Amino acid sequence: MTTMDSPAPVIRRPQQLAPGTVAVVVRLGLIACIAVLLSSLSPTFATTDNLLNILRQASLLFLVASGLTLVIIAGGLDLSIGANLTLCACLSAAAIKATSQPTAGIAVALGCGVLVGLTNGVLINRVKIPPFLATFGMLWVAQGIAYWFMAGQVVYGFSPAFRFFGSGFWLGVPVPIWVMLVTGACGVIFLSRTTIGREVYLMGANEAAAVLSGIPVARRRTLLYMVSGLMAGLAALIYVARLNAAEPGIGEPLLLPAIAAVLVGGTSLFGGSGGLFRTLLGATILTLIVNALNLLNVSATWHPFVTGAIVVLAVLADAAVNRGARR
Amino acid sequence: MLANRESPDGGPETMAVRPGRDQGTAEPLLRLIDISKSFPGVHALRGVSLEIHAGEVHVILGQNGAGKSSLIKVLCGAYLADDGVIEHKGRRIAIQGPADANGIGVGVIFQEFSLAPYLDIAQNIFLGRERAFAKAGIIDKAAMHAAARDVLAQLGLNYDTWTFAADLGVAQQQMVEIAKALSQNSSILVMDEPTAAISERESERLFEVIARLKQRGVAIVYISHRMREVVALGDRITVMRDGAVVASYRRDEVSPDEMVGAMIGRSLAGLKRREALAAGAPVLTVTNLQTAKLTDISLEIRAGEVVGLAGLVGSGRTEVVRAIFGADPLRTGVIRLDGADFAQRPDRSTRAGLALLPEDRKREGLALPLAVGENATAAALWRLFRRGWFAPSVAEKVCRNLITRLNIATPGPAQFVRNLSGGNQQKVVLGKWLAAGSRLFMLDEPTRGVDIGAKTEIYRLIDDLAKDGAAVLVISSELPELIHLCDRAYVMRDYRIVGHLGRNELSEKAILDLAVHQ
Amino acid sequence: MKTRHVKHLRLLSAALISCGLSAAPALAAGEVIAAFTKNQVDPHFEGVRAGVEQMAKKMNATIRQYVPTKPNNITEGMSQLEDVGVTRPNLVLFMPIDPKAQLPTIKRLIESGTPVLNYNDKAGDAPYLAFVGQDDYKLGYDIAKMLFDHLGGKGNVVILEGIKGSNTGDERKRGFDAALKEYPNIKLLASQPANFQRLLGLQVMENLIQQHSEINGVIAAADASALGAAEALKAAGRGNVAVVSINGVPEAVEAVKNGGLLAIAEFNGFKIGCVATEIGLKAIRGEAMPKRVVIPGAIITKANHSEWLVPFQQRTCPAAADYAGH
Amino acid sequence: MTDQIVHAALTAPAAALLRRIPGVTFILVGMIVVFAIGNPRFLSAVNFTNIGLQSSLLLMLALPMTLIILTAGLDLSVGALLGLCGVVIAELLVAGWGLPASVAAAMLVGLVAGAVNGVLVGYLGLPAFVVTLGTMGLCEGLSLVITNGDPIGGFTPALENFYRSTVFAVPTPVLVAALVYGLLSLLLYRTRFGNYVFAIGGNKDALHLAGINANLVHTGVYLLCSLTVALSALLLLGRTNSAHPSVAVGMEFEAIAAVVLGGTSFEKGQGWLFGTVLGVLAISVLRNGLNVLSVEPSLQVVCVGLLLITALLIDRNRKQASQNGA
Repeated sequence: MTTMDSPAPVIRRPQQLAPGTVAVVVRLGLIACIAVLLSSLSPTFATTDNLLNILRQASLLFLVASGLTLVIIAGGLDLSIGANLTLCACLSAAAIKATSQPTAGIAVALGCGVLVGLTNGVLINRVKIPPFLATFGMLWVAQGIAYWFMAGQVVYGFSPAFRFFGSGFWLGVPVPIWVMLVTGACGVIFLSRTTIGREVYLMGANEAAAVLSGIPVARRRTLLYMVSGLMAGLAALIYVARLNAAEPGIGEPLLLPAIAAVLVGGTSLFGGSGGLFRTLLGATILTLIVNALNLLNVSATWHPFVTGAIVVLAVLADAAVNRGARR
Repeated sequence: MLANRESPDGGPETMAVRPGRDQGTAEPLLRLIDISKSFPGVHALRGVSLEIHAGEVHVILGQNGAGKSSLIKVLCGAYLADDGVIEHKGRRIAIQGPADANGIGVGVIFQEFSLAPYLDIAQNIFLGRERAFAKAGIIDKAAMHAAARDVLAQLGLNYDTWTFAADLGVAQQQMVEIAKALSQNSSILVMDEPTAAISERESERLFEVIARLKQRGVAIVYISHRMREVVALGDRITVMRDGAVVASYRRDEVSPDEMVGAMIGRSLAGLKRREALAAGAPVLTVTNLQTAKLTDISLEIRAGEVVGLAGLVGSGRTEVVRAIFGADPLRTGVIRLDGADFAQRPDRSTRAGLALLPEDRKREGLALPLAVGENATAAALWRLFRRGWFAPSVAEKVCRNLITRLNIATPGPAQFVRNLSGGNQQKVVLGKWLAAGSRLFMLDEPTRGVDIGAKTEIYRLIDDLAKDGAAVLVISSELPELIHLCDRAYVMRDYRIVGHLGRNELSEKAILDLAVHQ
Repeated sequence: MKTRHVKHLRLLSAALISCGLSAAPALAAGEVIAAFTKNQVDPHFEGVRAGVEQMAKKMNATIRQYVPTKPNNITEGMSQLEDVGVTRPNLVLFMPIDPKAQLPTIKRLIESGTPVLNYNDKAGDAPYLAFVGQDDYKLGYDIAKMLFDHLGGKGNVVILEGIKGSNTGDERKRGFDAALKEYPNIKLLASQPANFQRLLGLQVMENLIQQHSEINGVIAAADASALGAAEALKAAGRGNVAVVSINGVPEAVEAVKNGGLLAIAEFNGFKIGCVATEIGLKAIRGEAMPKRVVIPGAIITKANHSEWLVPFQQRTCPAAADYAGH
Repeated sequence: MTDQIVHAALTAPAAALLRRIPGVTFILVGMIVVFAIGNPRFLSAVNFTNIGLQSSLLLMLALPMTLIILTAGLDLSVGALLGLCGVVIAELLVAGWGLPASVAAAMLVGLVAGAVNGVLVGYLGLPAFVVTLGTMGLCEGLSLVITNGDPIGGFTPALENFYRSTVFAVPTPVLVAALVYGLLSLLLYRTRFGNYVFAIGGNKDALHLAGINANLVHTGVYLLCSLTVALSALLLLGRTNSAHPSVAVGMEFEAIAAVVLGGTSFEKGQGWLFGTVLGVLAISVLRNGLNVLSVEPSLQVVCVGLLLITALLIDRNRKQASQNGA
């Protein structure tokens, strides 16, 4: 029923900032505040090494969260990213070991990720299973295949050429950070400068309207789940290269932090709003907080609590901003 | 104020307004004085005064967007009036929420259904009033279903009260909605177009019930734009236009023509029936189309034609355009555009030049959280940016052109579309298809919830489209609108096309005779 | 519509039956042993499973493996114990995920007449056939001491703990602390949980590196965390920091060989699996067996590492008699 | 829905009745047949007890979750809250508060969590997923902080004795879950509150227009869920005999899966409380049966995923079939 959604009263600020801009500014401000506070409290915080360290940890989280961000903007959800990452990592590591060709591993990781994403897309589009359950089911399937494939072993020891992606430096900056910046930039361009990117927002904001505007929503959705899988595959490569090993427990602990990074960044689960730069900020904030707690010698048992609090605060703040914008 | 329309010149001054004419004969049950309500961009109600008497049917007459629905919402507590006074039995009261309205005995039969899909009929009828059947908090289901059957029996209905609302057809849902309102034993019963979706037989039952209620002293506010019902039922008739009361009569002192005159008003009086154009080649031909619901639909629309698709709410009109557009799967049938087959999928249809303006603008037409610009180019991205690269500057230019061409009242493309008035929102949906360069426009209730100003502009636009050689299919529940706009019309009943009316055969009576099962 | 259902059901049951059949043991003569491990992630448990399988094959018994679907999931581990009670194997080899939680269930299993042998982790006080495992406290103590001696009795160290509340993790930590007390010039900079995980080991170490400019040694409660920490140290250009751990899975031993890790206290899942199976089987076949077998753990260094480089499947089970009496 | 099925059973043809039954029922029956063939002991009384015990806790979470999903929401915090309430009770028992006071404290914790979820979702209209994800983090974090990561044991054995007791050979936890089912179905199908739950998911505005404080009812559903979870902590403590901060994390996903398996939809307030019982049983029977048949551990993981997908696939096909047949 539409009777209750009474239009808001006639107040309009002339130079109103878009809520999206406000969200980004607030987050940048928060990061700046924490940074200022920490550098006054701990001399080691503001060192280049520490900042690069934070960014490198954030970059791994960002990569997992980036595909998820696209899916969430389009109004979906992907719970399979963690297990997908595990599966990609295990298969690609085995492929590299078997062929001693890093390229084989890269192909396997990306291919496997895309395939899992495609399956998600088909389950959601064709079988009409809600994304929550389709991807939850795939989580178990992918995890199970990874267990079966690895049979309790760890695949380890890779060539320096491959490990460069995870632990190398380029121009003094760790490669994962470059990967984050490049994929982030590609993603931002994809979302803002391609028609498909614009369609992602439309279908997230109102799927029925998007369908009736001639947007091939089902195909776009499959594409996004495939991109989400692709990013899981890419993240898997970076993880394997970084850890120099692949084991079947690698991805599962990453799911909830990735969702948290998206939400803390300010992408709404209602769909239709958000962006990759915000997820980058979200990942940075979460990493920064843990780093801060460590530097301040706060016990590690507090980390989940603080993370939970940050998620709640971010959601409340965005709700307040959006309410303000609606008036 | 976003609205840039000039207010309709002088309606209230020139028409015979006789409010409170019978004052003194009886104390009204409910009196509304100078009620006003505005939303961003539109004054929904401007100083509306109304008297509702016990034992009378007070018909409120007006076109789409005249303010009838807003008035009801104020009455039932869904909207809070910005200004004005409400008196109940001479005592000043405030209606601040549905509970207040219930407190003074206002019951409403909504046009948009207020049923919960997975509650059964009995539970829906007594939603919010279960206490009557509860012992120690536990509902006596048998008693509740018996009571529900009693209420339905008053309407001559024999529904299985255990059926979920979700499993009912539109007409049945409407009847349950009526039963729900009846069961409240309201002293003031508001009915918002209760016959829009039901058959003649069911309507007759309803009128009998209304007569009985009148005898019991219930005050009835009946909203309709069907002249036959107005004449048959109304003791008192108030005509609204553009958010204001323009005339108020007793039944015996007014002719239908006079009422139509008041309803349409000067602003539309100059707008005579659309001139027929020479029809061109067939643009759309549909042969023996069949879907899960529809049977045997065949129709043809030619270039330069405006064709109507009439029928009661729930007769399958929306399903036809959805099927043509490819939004619902076909079972059998051939749909040709310019004589050629095309894939029945919304994205292909869009590229082939079809346009669909959906019935429910907010749910299916617009992405409300997004801006005007994003919505206006939603259907045209493929056309504007053929290589897939999006250029904000191009999109903005296209959108600004549309804003000018359609006279959309908005500060700019960046404005959120939810902050626009209904009429301007509808223009954005239309603009979406203009930008897409469509040639066949299927418009499902194009003027629903739209004010008079925007309505005229939409009529003019439809005329322009036809003149430019586009084909237009219009669905409307408002028969004068269909007659005004269309060169000819198909009439539907029970998911079939039951008749075709040429330009000279088109009349309210002819349409209703076909649409309503005799 | 109906035929479609039937088709679905048929497909499903076919799938399930084939699952069941492929997993059902070949009807070999001999006893059925249910072997519990904690997860499918840590190679240590793969070592245990390999040892159990090899010895069972040798002694003509059949093994059924039980591992929770979610790593170290307590409630799942309990359900599996209950379910094993239904299948009534001849012998249960049991390691607790959480001794407190699982003790009552295991007691009822024993009461119902199923012999249970406790291996790998101590599982509280119950009438087990025997305990076969290693002394986690001593492993922790030995490896910490080895590191401190290597550092010349002075320097800054950090500890990467295991999962809090697990017997293994807590005992090892106790061993580290005991050794620490004996070396007054060794300064403990930080002790943080790394949950036996590689990624956590890496990230905790990355953060500790930022915090502390001088770290001389790292003690990790398990190989995975140690390997993660070693990666972090290497990436930060502090490859000279001595890292020690406990376990000795082939990957870590290779790191010892390459100098990535200084030393490992041997916690040998393969041997535990072999010996536990042998003792358990012999006990239910009526031989008198020791109640408690503690397999000593060597310190694996560059000098003696080659024995542990062999993959589990290619190793040969030791005889239980070698360890009886320890 | 129960009413509708009973009513259909009395009045409608069998086909209509069949259409109302969720697809998981067929899978459940199929699994029971397959498992019984695979191992006849699957049908033993002991195993039924196992399935009952293993289902009861999940059922305690999934039943109130059904109500939340009927309001088109979901609650991710139940697992973490269950852990937190367990920790609170255990901690206070150890501190000597006595059982009633400790349980009251846990109820208070549940009340606060439910109120936070309920107000943010019901009154502010925030997405339930996000809100409850946040409270999940808070609850899990809080229990870690309270326990410092260590499990708490050594409190009164009364809880375990209660958990292990039976009434006429039926385990008490099963009776407790049945009681909760009875109460909730009374609440859902025979009270005003129940009607409003369906109405919130189906048409919240209609409820509002009927003069009901729909937001309050909406909040009440979350409160009800959290309070049930707080009480369930007693079963958890009885089962695990100790309190672990993160023992139940992840159970929320299984609870949600069980609800949806049972035919409750995320939209329109469509659902069936008894379906949730079937969904929980399907998950428990699958896990139990795979254990009883000793299916390869990694295959067990895959099977859980396949169960979810297959059940929804069947429902989808039946829905399509019935639409096409209509």
